Amino acid sequence: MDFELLLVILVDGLVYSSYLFLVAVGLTVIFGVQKVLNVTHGAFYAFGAYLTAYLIGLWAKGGLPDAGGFFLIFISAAILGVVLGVIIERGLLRFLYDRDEHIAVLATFAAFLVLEDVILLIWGTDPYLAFQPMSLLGSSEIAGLVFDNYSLTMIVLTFVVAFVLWYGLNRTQFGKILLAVIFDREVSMAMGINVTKVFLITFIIGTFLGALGGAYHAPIISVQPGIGVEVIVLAFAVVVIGGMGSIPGALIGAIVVGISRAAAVHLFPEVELFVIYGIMALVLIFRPEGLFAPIKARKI
Amino acid sequence: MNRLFDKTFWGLTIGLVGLLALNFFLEEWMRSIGLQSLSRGCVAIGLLILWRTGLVSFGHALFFGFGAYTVAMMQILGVNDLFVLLICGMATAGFLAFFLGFLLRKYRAIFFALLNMAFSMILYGVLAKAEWLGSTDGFGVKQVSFIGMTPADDMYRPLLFVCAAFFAYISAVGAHWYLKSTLGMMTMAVRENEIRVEYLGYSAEKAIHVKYVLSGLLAGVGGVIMAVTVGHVDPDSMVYWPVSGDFVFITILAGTGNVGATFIGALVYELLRTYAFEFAPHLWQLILGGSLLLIIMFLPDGLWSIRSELRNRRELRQAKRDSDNRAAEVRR
Amino acid sequence: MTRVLEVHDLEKNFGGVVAAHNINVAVEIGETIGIIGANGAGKTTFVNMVTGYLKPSSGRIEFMGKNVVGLQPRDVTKLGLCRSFQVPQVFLSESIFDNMMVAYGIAERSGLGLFAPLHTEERAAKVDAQLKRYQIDDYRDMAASALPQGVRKLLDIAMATVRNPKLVMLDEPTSGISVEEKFGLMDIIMQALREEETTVMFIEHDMEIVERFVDRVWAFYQGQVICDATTAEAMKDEKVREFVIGQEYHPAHVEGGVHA
Amino acid sequence: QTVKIGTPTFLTGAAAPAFGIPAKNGVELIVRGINNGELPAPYNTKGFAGRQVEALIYDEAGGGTKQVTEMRNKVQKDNVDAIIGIISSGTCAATTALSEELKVLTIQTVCGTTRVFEELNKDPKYVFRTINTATANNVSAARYIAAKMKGKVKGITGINQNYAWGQDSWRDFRLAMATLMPDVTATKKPQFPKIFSGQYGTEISALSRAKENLVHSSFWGGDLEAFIGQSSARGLFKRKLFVLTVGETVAYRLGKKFPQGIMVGTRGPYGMYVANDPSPINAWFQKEYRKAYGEPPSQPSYQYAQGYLAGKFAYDDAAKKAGKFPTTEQVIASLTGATFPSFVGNVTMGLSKGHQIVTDDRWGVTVWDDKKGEMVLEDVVIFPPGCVNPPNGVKSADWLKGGMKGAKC
Amino acid sequence: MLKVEGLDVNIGATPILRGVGIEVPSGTMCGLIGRNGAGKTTFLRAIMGALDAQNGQMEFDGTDLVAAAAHQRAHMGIGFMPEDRRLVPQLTSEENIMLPSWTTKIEKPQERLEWIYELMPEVQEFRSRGATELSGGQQKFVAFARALMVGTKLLMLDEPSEGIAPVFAQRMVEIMEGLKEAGESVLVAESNDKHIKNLLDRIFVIERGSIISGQDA
Ligand SMILES: Nc1ncnc2c1ncn2[C@@H]1O[C@H](COP(=O)(O)OP(=O)(O)OP(=O)(O)O)[C@@H](O)[C@H]1O
Ligand SMILES: Nc1ncnc2c1ncn2[C@@H]1O[C@H](COP(=O)(O)OP(=O)(O)OP(=O)(O)O)[C@@H](O)[C@H]1O
Ligand SMILES: [Mg+2]
Ligand SMILES: [Mg+2]
Repeated sequence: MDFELLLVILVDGLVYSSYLFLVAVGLTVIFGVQKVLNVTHGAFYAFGAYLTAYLIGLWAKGGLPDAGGFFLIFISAAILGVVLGVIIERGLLRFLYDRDEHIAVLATFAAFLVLEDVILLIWGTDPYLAFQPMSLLGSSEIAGLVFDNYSLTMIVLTFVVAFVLWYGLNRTQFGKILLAVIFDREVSMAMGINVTKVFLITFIIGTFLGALGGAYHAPIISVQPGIGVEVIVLAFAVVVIGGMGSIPGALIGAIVVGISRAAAVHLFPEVELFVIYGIMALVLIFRPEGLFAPIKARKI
Repeated sequence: MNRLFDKTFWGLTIGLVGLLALNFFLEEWMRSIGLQSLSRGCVAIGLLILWRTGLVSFGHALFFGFGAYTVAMMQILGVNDLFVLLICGMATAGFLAFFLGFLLRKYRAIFFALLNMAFSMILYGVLAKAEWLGSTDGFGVKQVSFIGMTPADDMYRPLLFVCAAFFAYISAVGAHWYLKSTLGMMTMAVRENEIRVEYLGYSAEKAIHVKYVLSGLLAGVGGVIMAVTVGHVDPDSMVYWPVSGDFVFITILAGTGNVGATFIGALVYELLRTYAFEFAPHLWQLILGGSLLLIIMFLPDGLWSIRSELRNRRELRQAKRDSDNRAAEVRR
Repeated sequence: MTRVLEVHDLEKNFGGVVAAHNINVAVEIGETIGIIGANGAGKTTFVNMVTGYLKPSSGRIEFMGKNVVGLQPRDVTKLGLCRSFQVPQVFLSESIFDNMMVAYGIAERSGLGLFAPLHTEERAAKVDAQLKRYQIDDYRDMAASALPQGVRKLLDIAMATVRNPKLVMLDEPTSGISVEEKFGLMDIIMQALREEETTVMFIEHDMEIVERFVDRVWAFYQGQVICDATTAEAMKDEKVREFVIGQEYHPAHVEGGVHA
Repeated sequence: QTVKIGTPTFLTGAAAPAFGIPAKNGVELIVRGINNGELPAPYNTKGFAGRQVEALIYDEAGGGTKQVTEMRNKVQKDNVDAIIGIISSGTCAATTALSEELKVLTIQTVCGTTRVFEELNKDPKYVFRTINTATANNVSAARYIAAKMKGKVKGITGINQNYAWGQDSWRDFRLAMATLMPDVTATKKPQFPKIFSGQYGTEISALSRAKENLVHSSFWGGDLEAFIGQSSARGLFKRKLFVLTVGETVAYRLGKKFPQGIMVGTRGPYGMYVANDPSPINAWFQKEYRKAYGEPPSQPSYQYAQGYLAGKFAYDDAAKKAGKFPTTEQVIASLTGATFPSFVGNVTMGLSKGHQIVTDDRWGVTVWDDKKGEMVLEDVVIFPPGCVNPPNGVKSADWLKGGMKGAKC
Repeated sequence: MLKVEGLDVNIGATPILRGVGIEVPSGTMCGLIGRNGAGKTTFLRAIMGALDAQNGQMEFDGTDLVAAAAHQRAHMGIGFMPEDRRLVPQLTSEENIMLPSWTTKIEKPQERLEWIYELMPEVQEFRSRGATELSGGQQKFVAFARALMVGTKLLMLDEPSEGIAPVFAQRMVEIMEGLKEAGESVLVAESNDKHIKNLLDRIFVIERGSIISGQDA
């Protein structure tokens, strides 16, 4: 096999992996802490994309420099993280922590349906385009092919996000406090941890990450109704492959899927559609809890 | 034996008789709503069995779709009798559940739910992609015969309704009896404590497997009814994940208290959707989602909890009356 | 053949922790064995291995002459080796009655019989009799989650014995039970089990209970059996005193029936 | 008394922006025109056969099976007199039998699958379609390439969405090319990404590396916009020739960002291809549409409006013949095989026993018009109906495989 | 120090505690003794804010506990050892012990840790072992130490000697003796007061959710 093709598969694969990771990581963070499989994640993604595209549109209309787009991406995600995060966590999730985990999934599914239509009410059905940041960065040539630099920055962003989260969870006190909260809320409270605050903060972080996924993709896609639905299923798959609640798991899962998919597209386009579910089924057969399974407490 | 013929059994039987009587008066669009409710109700019973075990499937559209597609494929092969189609649909869905069961019985909680979804998505992918399976367009389903009989045009759908009502009735009674059997009571046992089940000498996984196959069979029945009712099968409305979501929605709406309630839940869902669609053509998701949220928040055990709520209130009132009486007696 | 259980060279490690090392013990029919040992000595692990919940790193376990290593708990249970748990394993949201019904249903049925209705008059009568024997019939219709700890323990044990096992292993039957109740509870259990002629083995921290109900003692320390002797001998054993009982134990007080 | 018309179109989901909403706009405009008698002759009378038209627009999202239920509800519960609309081929395929069963006049307006009249409903009575099949679209694309790009095209490859529309489009195009340019090879590895995936980096790499130099795509809407954005950034349009069979759906919106020198199609005389056509009905439509919605009408607006024109023609004609408000049967009789005036000249229900329209099809290449500030087309070729459709009674697939015999070009 | 009056607590719809009132004066060791299911755990959990009080007052050091959020207890210097230990499995023993010091402003936590290790040298032995690698009894010691870390003013222990081998139980008592000498206020819930009887200054007997007697030992 020729070396160029391998290189192209690697680059394409990593770009797609970055996409998957950014889309999935917020989901895994929230699941890891709150034990809620948050379907509204898809709506966070959509909101992120819409707000960014909308703001970039306004920005461009105002004749401001294109570079501001990058600033808007992070601002949008941050605003949404706080606003949506607080609304959903305070308004919905906190009533569900004591209930069955399936109920929480369904409640967030319902909230997702509602949010989808809220997007429709705010932004209408017209698609939004915000290519400016992508055009700004130009392109480079790798292995005889042109790649846009914007997609390549996504790879960098992915590793930055993954590292920051991993460090935060494993090497900081906040991370260890989170572990305690994850394990047992009542005891955590008894140990002086403000669980309500911790939940709110993680949910805001998770929402921010979901919105960031959408915001960062806004410049390369057409932002239109329905983009959230596609994302949820993909994100679920990645998270399940990696082990639910595990950040390194989400990263490895995304990379495995991304590269396999790239190889499939180049070599056997027919199987592209099945790559992700095929990998998911395989992983689960051999490692039922995903690649990175959480530690369990003893039962008897 | 009269433990089998309990209140629920008679309730279901009365329901069946009522439906058959109603059949004479229904307008055609209502009959269609009824047929679809019966179909989705069957699937939801399957989910109820799993739910009582503490398992929720976000992918039962897989078996539903298998049942439905079996009808279409068998018709291509020239089989056209409803009863044969039903048996085939159940068989294919059941076999699929049987094989997948070997893997899925190892999973619990959210993993079970998601893995089911993954499998349904794989089937969705195959159907949407394979041209010989109709791709996204799917297949049309022709009118069926009933044990060789082909009724007159205006009798066709009423007769179909009668059959569907019977299938649903048998499914519901069967499921109800099953839930009362030793194996059925194990639903609760497995949900509550698998370690204890193992140490009582039965494999929790095996118990789950049986339930999984049953729920697959029931979803197959639902799929067959749906395919014949609608006259068309396609992947988007038969196996895509929101379809599975609808089934779970119905299960929540109805509550897991009683198999009969499931059909009421399915009917309510069907009406809700029809009217949401009519009155808010582009905001119907908001209405459906909003109702689901309200149910989860305020009727945690579904419609069935209205009943228990009423009963509680009655009992409270009764208790109050009793104590008042007693107080009165004492005073006297 | 009078041996119910024979264990040869049993070993078990969890990572670096040695939970069982070189365990060689045997139980005769009709005996009552008490397992004592400090926390973390490997008592529960031993029971877990014998009943198939954990697979030993190496070694052989023979129950009624049959090697049971590698069998699942359910298979071991069917052979007639049952157990109760340190933390009672019951169906929390169901009533005691239904707990027992299911237990009997599973024990008595197999194959297609499992599809027959669970509730039969006959079985209900049996359940009620068993509840009476364990003196928990007062709680018949209470959800297991609302039961006092002691009753829950009894239920756990009652559920463990529905198959009329040849050997039952009870993991700390009296832990979390108040002093006043302990003896009464053990009386109930032992009497019920003796009626069925069951061989009993239980883990216990309270030496007074051990003294009173047990023929032979195994003392565990760091995964090893440091003493396998009659109760009286074991209580005098140097190592047992050092690692398990401590200095507090004064037999004289027990005989007096009061404690300091 | 009114004539109630059920109109399914995508109000939610990803097909709404490119198809559903423009279609809905077209319907609202044409219904207004019809009800007020604003349209130029011969449609300058009010309503359908004198009765006001009431359009019940409903959502087409959710798959064919769901649409069967919705149509049944519209007919049996809301008592609509006819159905005019339908975008997705899946919906057309799913509902065609139902239309016959319910005996409801149904004019399908956008869907292109040949299966409707060639497999599912070979003897149609109540179902009509007022748009060319997808086959015509791809055949005319191939004819355009054969006519204009001989020697330039070395091989064809494709990127199409992985569902019936994309699969059919690629197959028809490949077959037509094989007949018209037999020495041009077709790839063995066409790309079929999942619909609505939005992220095409890998596919773009694969297409860039492909040795074939012409890319066929039936992408539409958001997928197409994303694909164009990503491909532009990666210089794909500089490397390859492109034929976008329904590219017009996004050309107006993208404006200058839409690449130039690309072949785009509209599946007939609609949208960009007729933007400057002076026929009175078309001029009215262009003017009023731009006035009402602030943008030019694209193909779905035209196609839905054309369905309503067919409806008006049939009702009016049947009323004239009957001397009173017509029955559905009479309306059907009037529409079957009819030739009626549409936006740019007459169109004919020429195929499938008079139930399937045949129109001309047009192809050209995009170029930016600075003066108008709009993308326009140059080098346009108009292919007459007989040139891109099979003769009456011949199945499209057989016709394509048999080398398109009997075509009248 | 801790003063509770007329406390009613329900779990779900079931009333569990009815009008419970106790007082733990500063520097004393009090016992809450009752059979299984009497409501000891419920009472302690209610004080910790894990269960809502239907009625009644709870006051600690002059602060109203009913109004305070659950996590505030630790900040006030109340340490709690739950009945079933509940150590965080991913953390080591020492991290488990240090956990409360990360969120509350304990002065010189390192010194306090040293003091705890002095009090219970056995815990120091497995300080770096993961919580899952400990047996039930070992975990109990760690949970005890963890409670001690925050419990600068009041320590509440739920059945410290349950399921503990006699050697360990003795150690537990010795440790508590040490605490008593150090002047800590302690509230111990036990169904079995055999080990600790001699240590207690005051004994409250609880039965079926009500205090039936409360007297100085
Ligand atoms: N699943 C497990 N994973 C890791 N270590 C374990 C596991 N089970 C037991 N251990 C370790 O094995 C040793 C023995 O544990 P075991 O539970 O058998 O003790 P025990 O004698 O029953 O103690 P106790 O009286 O406290 O119940 C302990 O050090 C424990 O930490
Ligand atoms: N979730 C619950 N639902 C209903 N009743 C409950 C629940 N939890 C506890 N109870 C009941 O509350 C009462 C008091 O329980 P609690 O745990 O406080 O007792 P305790 O004195 O700590 O007993 P133990 O010595 O067994 O720990 C018991 O009768 C118990 O059955
Ligand atoms: Mg133990
Ligand atoms: Mg307690």
